[in-house]
Amino acid sequence: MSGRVVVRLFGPAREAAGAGTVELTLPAGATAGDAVAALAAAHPGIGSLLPRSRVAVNLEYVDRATPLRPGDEIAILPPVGGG
Amino acid sequence: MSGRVVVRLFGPAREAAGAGTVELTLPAGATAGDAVAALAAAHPGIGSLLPRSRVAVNLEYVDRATPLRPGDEIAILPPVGGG
Amino acid sequence: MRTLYQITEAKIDVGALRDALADPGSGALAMFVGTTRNAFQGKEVRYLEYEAYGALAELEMERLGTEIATLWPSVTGIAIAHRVGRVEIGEASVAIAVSAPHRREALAACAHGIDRLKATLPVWKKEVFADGSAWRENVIEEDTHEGR
Amino acid sequence: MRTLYQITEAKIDVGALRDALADPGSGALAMFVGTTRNAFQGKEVRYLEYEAYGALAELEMERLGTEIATLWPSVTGIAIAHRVGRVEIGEASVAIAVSAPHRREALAACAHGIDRLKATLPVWKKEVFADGSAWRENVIEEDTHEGR
Repeated sequence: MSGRVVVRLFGPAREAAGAGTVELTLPAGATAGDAVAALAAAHPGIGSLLPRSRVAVNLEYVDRATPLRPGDEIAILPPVGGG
Repeated sequence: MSGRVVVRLFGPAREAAGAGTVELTLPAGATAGDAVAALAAAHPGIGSLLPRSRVAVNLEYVDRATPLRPGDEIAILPPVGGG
Repeated sequence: MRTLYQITEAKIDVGALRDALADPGSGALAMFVGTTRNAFQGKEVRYLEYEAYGALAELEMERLGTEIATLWPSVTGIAIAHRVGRVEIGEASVAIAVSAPHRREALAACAHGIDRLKATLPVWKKEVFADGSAWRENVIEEDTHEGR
Repeated sequence: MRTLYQITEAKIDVGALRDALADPGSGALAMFVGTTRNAFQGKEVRYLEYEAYGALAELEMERLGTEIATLWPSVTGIAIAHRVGRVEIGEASVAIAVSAPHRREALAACAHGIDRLKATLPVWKKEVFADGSAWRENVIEEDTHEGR
């Protein structure tokens, strides 16, 4: 893929970034890990959370090597605290 | 003790005897076991339940050898089925 | 410790048991509710009749509360209710609620509690069929719950 | 199997979860309700804020339901609700109810269920104090429940 993707942020990641969604422009062939790296560059405040966060694409948990496709919904999920 | 005591019957024992309370006349020195034996004689229909029943006197479970005192509340408790 | 022990001819109010244990320091509430079933070994049950030795049943509930408080000292509340009289199919016949700061203790104490109630409570159950009735004894299983 | 999965801004209606599982063939209902506590490590909590990835949270609830049905095939119903938004102290933040013909399965599945919800549900909790706030992660304990 190349172009703009939307990343959804939750909990402490959302608070640190000051936004629930962030738009990123990624090069062709970008992966979930590339999106995480671009996010860290754009919002240094959430950098420390990212290594401990899971990533979901289209409601499926993925590893960082997973390639992205146009229109994917990417989500950054810090350690959970439900219950 | 000697004299009359009241025995309370529950569940299948009550149904078999056709009464929730039975009065018995017991001799001096009678035990809980004597009360059970007298009950079996007065109400043969509950005889088969009695060996499987617990006996309580004044809300305490007792064994058959426990001596009775005037005014004791004796209860025959068949195997339970609560819940 | 908050406690509520009831032998009741009225329908069991499960929400009232919860409310009785409300405590801003206790984050966990475990509950078990036993409801009457419509069949026993394939035979249709029309309704049930429960009978209790009320005074002893309430004493047994208190004893169980004391036992649970000893086994799980962090428990903050126990509420138990058992219905007597005619109970229609699908209605609650017994309920136990246990509160504690953390879920492990609440869940373990609740599971232990219903096991002990089934084994010890002086309550008798009659299943009423279209063509008769039968007193139904509990089968006492070993207590295999963990987490204490 | 009856199921009800909710992410809700309204107060959790525990009675409605029970009602959703009403079934004349299921005699056992086990429930766990987590309520917000007034203190964390001695510091007074004023209220809590929960935030969920709603679509994924509902999917995770469905997955958990499927897992429980596989582990305990006799289970007849599962209802799960998680609150989001501002939650006052003492209010329910999560509830899970499991019905089954017999108590062992209902209790074991309920205990497993709340453990898995704590570990997997994409929900985040912020404790709000008089002088600030903190995101609170769950400490994931081993699942040591027995009775499966």
